[in-house]
Amino acid sequence: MTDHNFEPTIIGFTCNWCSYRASDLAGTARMKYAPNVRLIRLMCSGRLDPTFVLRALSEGADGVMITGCHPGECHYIEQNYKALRRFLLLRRVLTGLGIEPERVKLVWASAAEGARFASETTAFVEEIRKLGPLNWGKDEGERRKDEEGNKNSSFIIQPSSFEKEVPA
Amino acid sequence: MKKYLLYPGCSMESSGRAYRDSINAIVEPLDLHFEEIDDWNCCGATEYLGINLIPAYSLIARNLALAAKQTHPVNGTEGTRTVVAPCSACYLNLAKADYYMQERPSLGVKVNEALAAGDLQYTAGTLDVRHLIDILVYDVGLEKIRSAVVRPLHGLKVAPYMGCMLPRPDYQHRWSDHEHPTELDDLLRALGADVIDYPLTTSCCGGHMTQIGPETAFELIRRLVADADERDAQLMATVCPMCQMNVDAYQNEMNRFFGTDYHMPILFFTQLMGLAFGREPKELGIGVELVNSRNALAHIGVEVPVTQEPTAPRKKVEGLPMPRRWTKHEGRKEAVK
Amino acid sequence: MTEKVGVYVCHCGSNIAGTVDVEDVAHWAAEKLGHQGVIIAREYKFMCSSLGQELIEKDIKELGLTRVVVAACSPHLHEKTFRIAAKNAGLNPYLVELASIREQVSWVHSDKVVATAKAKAVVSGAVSRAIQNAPLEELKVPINSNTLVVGGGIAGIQSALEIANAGFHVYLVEREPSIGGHMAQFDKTFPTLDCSACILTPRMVEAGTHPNITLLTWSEVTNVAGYVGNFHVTIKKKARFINEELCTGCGICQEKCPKKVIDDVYEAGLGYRKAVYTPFAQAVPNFPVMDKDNCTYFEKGTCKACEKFCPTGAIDFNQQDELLHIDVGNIVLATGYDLFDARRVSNYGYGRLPNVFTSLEFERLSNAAGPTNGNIVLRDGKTAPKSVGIIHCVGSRDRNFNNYCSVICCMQGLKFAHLVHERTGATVYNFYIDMRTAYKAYDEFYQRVLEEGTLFVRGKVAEVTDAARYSNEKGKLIIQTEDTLAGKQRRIPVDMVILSSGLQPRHDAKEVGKLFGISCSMDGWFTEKHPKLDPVATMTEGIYIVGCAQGPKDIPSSVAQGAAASARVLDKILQKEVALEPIKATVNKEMCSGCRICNGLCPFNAIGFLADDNVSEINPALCQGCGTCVAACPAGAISGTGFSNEQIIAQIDGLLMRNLEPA
Amino acid sequence: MTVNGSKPKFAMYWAASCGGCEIAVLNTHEKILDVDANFDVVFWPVAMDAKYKDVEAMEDGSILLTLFNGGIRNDENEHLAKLLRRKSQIMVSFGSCACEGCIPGLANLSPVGDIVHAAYNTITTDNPNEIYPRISYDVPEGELHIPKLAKVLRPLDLVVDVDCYMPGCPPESHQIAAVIDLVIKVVKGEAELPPKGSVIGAGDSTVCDECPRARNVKSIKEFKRIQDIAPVDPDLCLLEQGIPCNGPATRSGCNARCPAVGAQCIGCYGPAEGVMDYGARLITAFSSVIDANTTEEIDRILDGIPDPTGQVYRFNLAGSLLKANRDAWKVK
Amino acid sequence: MPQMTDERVRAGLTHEEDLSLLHEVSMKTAGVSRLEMCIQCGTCGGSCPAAQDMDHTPRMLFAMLRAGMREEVLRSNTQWICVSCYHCVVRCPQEVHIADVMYALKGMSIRAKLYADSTAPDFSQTFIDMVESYGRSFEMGLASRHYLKHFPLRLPGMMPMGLGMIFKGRMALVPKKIEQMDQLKKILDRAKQLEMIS
Repeated sequence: MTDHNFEPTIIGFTCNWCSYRASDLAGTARMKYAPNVRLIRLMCSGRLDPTFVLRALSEGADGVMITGCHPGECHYIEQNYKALRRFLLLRRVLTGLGIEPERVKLVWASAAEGARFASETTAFVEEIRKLGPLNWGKDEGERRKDEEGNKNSSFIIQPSSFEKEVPA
Repeated sequence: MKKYLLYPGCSMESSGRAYRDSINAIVEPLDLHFEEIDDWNCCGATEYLGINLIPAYSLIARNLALAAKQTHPVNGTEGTRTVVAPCSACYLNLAKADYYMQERPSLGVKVNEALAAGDLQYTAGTLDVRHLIDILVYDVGLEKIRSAVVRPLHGLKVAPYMGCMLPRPDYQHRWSDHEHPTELDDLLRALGADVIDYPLTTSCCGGHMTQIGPETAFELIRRLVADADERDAQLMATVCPMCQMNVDAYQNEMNRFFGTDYHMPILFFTQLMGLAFGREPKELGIGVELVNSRNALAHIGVEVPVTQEPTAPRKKVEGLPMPRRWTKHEGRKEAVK
Repeated sequence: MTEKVGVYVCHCGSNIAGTVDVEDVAHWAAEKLGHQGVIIAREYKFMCSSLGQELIEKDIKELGLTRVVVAACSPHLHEKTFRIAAKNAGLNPYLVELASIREQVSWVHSDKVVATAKAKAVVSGAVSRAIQNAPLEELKVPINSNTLVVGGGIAGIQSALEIANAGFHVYLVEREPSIGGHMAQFDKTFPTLDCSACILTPRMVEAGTHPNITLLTWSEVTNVAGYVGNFHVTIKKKARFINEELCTGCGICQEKCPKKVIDDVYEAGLGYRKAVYTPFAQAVPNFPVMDKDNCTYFEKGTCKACEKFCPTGAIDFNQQDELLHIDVGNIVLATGYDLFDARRVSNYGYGRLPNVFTSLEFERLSNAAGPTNGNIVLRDGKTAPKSVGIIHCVGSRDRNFNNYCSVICCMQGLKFAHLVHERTGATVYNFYIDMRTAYKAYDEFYQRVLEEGTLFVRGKVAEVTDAARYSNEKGKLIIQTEDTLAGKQRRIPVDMVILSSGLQPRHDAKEVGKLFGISCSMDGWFTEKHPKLDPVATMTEGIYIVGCAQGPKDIPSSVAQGAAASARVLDKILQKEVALEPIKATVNKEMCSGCRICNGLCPFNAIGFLADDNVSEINPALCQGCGTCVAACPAGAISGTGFSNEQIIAQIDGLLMRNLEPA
Repeated sequence: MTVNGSKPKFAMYWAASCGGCEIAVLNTHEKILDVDANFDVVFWPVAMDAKYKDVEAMEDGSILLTLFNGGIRNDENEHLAKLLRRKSQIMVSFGSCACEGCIPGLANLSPVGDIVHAAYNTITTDNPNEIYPRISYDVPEGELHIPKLAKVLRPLDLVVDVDCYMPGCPPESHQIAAVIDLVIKVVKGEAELPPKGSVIGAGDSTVCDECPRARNVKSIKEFKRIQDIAPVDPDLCLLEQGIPCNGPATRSGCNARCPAVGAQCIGCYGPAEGVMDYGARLITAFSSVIDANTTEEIDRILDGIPDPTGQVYRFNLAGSLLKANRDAWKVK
Repeated sequence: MPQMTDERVRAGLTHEEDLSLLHEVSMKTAGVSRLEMCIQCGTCGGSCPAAQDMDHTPRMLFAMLRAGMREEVLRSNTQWICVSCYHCVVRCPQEVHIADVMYALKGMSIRAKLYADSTAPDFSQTFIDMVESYGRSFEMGLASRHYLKHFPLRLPGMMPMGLGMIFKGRMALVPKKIEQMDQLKKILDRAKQLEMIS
């Protein structure tokens, strides 16, 4: 069920030439969209290092939106294809890590598509809202459904006892 | 042996029986195996779509769901995901349902909800819906067909009539062209027939208008028959039972309506294939047409010198050169792009 | 804490302050980001005003700020403004960071609480990022004053002449044997009906004889290296099999050549040329070329008729392709268009029905120097048509083919109507969707053609057929359409149909774009830097696009663009040097292990490989700063200025408010 | 460095790992004699008998050097890690398990309950009554305990402070020998220990640096498993042949042992200097060589890597950003 | 539908603009209709083989849809004359799914009972009845029932053809029924419910 009280936090990566300008255009046109996305400007979607996505997710983002120029329209000729290739492999790896691949979305938006930028943003926020919060950074065991099937919890030490000892 | 799932369609059991007989006669020489979809139902033709959207597509989708169940190999037979429909209207309905269920997912969801009431389900895109002539030209290949010919149709002037629902709307880009496809021409030529340039090859036969607005239909039939006649065709070849029915069964009605006297027999292309493969007219259902083809078929079997295939432009051109003709190859390439 | 950060929150009148509590944002930044180094946070009505800028400059000087964060509008608007302010105060301009709280916050959200919270996050991200910013210096490179113009159509000719007349050298490269382009094929030009050859030929001759222009026809650019100011270009001069030193252009070789070939280029397939030929009488240069693929000698080893008859011994069957290497500072691309292949619209019957012609075919048909000497006749070569239908928008404004409007077809259709009317007296129909006759004297031309009695039918033609339905249609081409203004379907029998075919990007535009490092739009035209304010420049510094290479346009616009690009080139040449954005990638050679994964990623060929050291290297002048290689380096050996990993990671953490506690 | 006239003390411990690290130390052959000659080995369960209580009794900081291998999977591992940290002056995170989790770290993909369940209920386990061992058991001599499992495996430096990291599965013997030499020199005052947090016994670049194979600009249409290619070009970069080789992202130091003999690098030396997440580097490396522009085609090519997560995080999962919420290497 | 005001009627305005019409038709079209993209070029009207018998060309019908002329549109015979030849569909420069829009209009016309001539809707209904009772179409029953009702005078003229078809074995005298008729019924019943909801 969708938790309507849950406000997702989303990091958006935008291309300086298209999607960042599309967001500017959405602003100039006073289009209203969901406030949950915080944007980072890159020069190109090709600059998107998967580390950024992993970092965002590990530091509390519930989703990551990657935006770039439409295929064939890259300001740097073809680097958005490289972003696409990376994105597709990244999603597979995230799936393997137990993260819903829908949490990372790739959107093509040209500098003229302010409306599209706004609607895609809002749609993505809703998708993430449906998925619920991403609790990385919390203990792995808590996230998983291990509690129920686990008859031997005595085996397992509680996370609270698991603090790093810092030398005085 | 290549296996396909067969969706015969209702006409095959009655008005289009000759089509079915002639198909049965050609599968063996071409090494094809058609497995009929169990308990298939009517596709609704063009009627159901005009009344109710979801029931219409559910009706069609039941066939797709049944077919999808039969895609897997059974008892050592080969598996297949290709459904063959020899009737153009059936082909279009099945192909379109599959396509629209993908194009508009909400339709797919509702149709599946309806199917669930009958414990069925269908995932759009599971099947490949294709028409018989598509299989013959692109899977079997003209080469194989040509090599099966024992009685070339030399001297028989045939107007190739594709009809409209086969090459259009063609969401899957299967045909060389929407307006002047060459598949039927090529196939008939492979049988040795003299194929006339028939610009109305994809014009409409009137469809169900013979039933609800005969005057409209008669005019459409007239155009087809008159142009074929004008171009000295002895026979029309068709790929669709509805087209065959309209042009054949209503030709006399049409003649009476316009005060004309056309006699243009129309046969299924598979009947002509059967003849070329040396089968007897009777086993191909020849003779059940209302506009009989006796005179036209008298031309076959008679020793006629090999006629040159009309590859050159129709009218001899002096003066300015013509542009290169649009080839099928280019057509498909463009279409796929 | 090493950096001293100043945060400046702009009200932008009520643009920001109306939705964001700017005072709260400023107080919050000073309080919560103090440990990050924020020593001052101010809000002000208009930060971009001179008073606002002075405020920042004063703080930089008095408080010794080392980083400045301005929370205001989009960086695309005022980043430059604040960078200059910082520079004036002695701070490296790249240490200024903009946080967009107008376009990204106040204008797109309505809830003040939510908007204020988001503004804080955006500021927090900017502060974290700013701390990681590094001072950068712009790179200055000298400009080579030579220019390369690719394509010898009217746009390219114009561009070359402008630069050459200003006293700088131009290399004009043309793929065909002669310059002139499509314009040389036309008979008349709309709307004035000037003779095309009369106005074009003098320009061609001028370009051919200009002391500052090196004309390279029958040549193609095969490689482009380098960057603005310093391009190294390789040009393949295809073998002409004619010694240009010896050839006088007398034309005897073509006269004697026994091999007739359909001329698909200049005659649009409607006429013939010889295997050795100049495409047309006024060709510049006037040397013929030998078409190796069709020459009997090359095919069978005998003939050599041309060699026997050449009075100067200029035929040279042993000539080889030649590679020229030139250095230029700027490049103008004027590569033109291809005509839409009308055979694709099979319902119009081109290629199947003899008397359906394309626009280019008709241009040749109506041209006095064309295959029929200007007689407008059917394909039998003799019969004059009594009725002609001209179909607009063939392959244009059609999602089945090209979505865009080809711009010239309406006027071209009108021109054809006039010519047919004038030369044959035939009845002329024009079938159109919308008449687009914008620009000076164009609509007047429409009026004139109306006056001449041309019949206009508003309706996109459904089909052209030879299947006669009624007796008056026998032997004719029937144009079937809906007359949308009458609301009725019509069948109009005519003798001749002319398809006003649209324009398409050159079939090899994508490859050419790649060669020069520029991109194509969805439709395939070269992409300009800005569709309105910078229509002849491209995203790649030093590369300009003019004429139809940029999009469909008519002759006056092509000429205007040719001249415009020249002005931009001259501006660059006269500046003598150019500053490059300092957003660049660099390879840390210690960490690079030469895996060469980055080598294939750069479309600008900025990444080279030093085999001896087994490391990759980036040429900073070629690097456009996209950062793809930075993101791709598996060893983490490539770093990018302006958008470093540290900056972006810091911004992520900042946006997620992970920087509120001291580390 | 406090030596106090006597030989400095040396300890080595084996937590959640396979024991290969210990074998690697012994693989230094006669170099091990140098250890004996220069150190007083006070604790090394695999080589000598010593009790935990003996260590507990030692003075804090009295051991000069501890090589700690293995990740922290249970409370015993944790106790020993903290204990040895207190007693040691130099704590070396030794081997891939201690540094970044290694193979045992892949267990972090599954909830710990599942792991226990799997261990006692596989199809090869004859345990019809689902009997699990008890955590404690009273015997006449007192209560016996077995260690409790932690919910995830953590690299050593998430539990205690670490002075140096020495990667590898196991660290190459020649690198161990070099480190032993270095420490001896340090003890003798002839050299300085590298700054805290440094990686020792490894290079700064990646495996490609040491790989003898020829490399060109890469562009592949297909990923294949090495056994599916016949023959593998013996001189050409494996990635160029479509084999997902982890070499480009893996720290050098092993002399490219695997690719040199025709097997792809699997990444045991972990990320190169300064890299925040090892898997991300491999994701971008593999995707960068794909020659396709449509989602369908790219997906088809990626299907050639059947387990992408295992491929890019085989050794590094517990040390990755998402699975341990920390930088892979705490450097700089 | 909004009520006409007296002064508008006096001014000669005959219809109230029903701007929901276009959207409604779009929603009832099987695929994505793209109806709003029509540029009124007339390709459809020009292509239509039956345009001569239509009240309005398809293009005009689309203009009327936009103008919100609900009654006039649903009363038009255009959708009923459409022969589904798809010429307009493949030629349309805006890729409007014209044939499917026609199907949607037929359904709306039936529901609103606005069709001028009952021949076509009756034929469809008869056809569907056959399919719903047997699972297959039954040409003999269909043709006889339909002609009897709508073209009784033509029936004698059609007799030779009908007899010919029967004589040549091309018309079955008894319907063929599919085996799982109950399953098909369940599916269609559920589908009809869904149609009502949507």
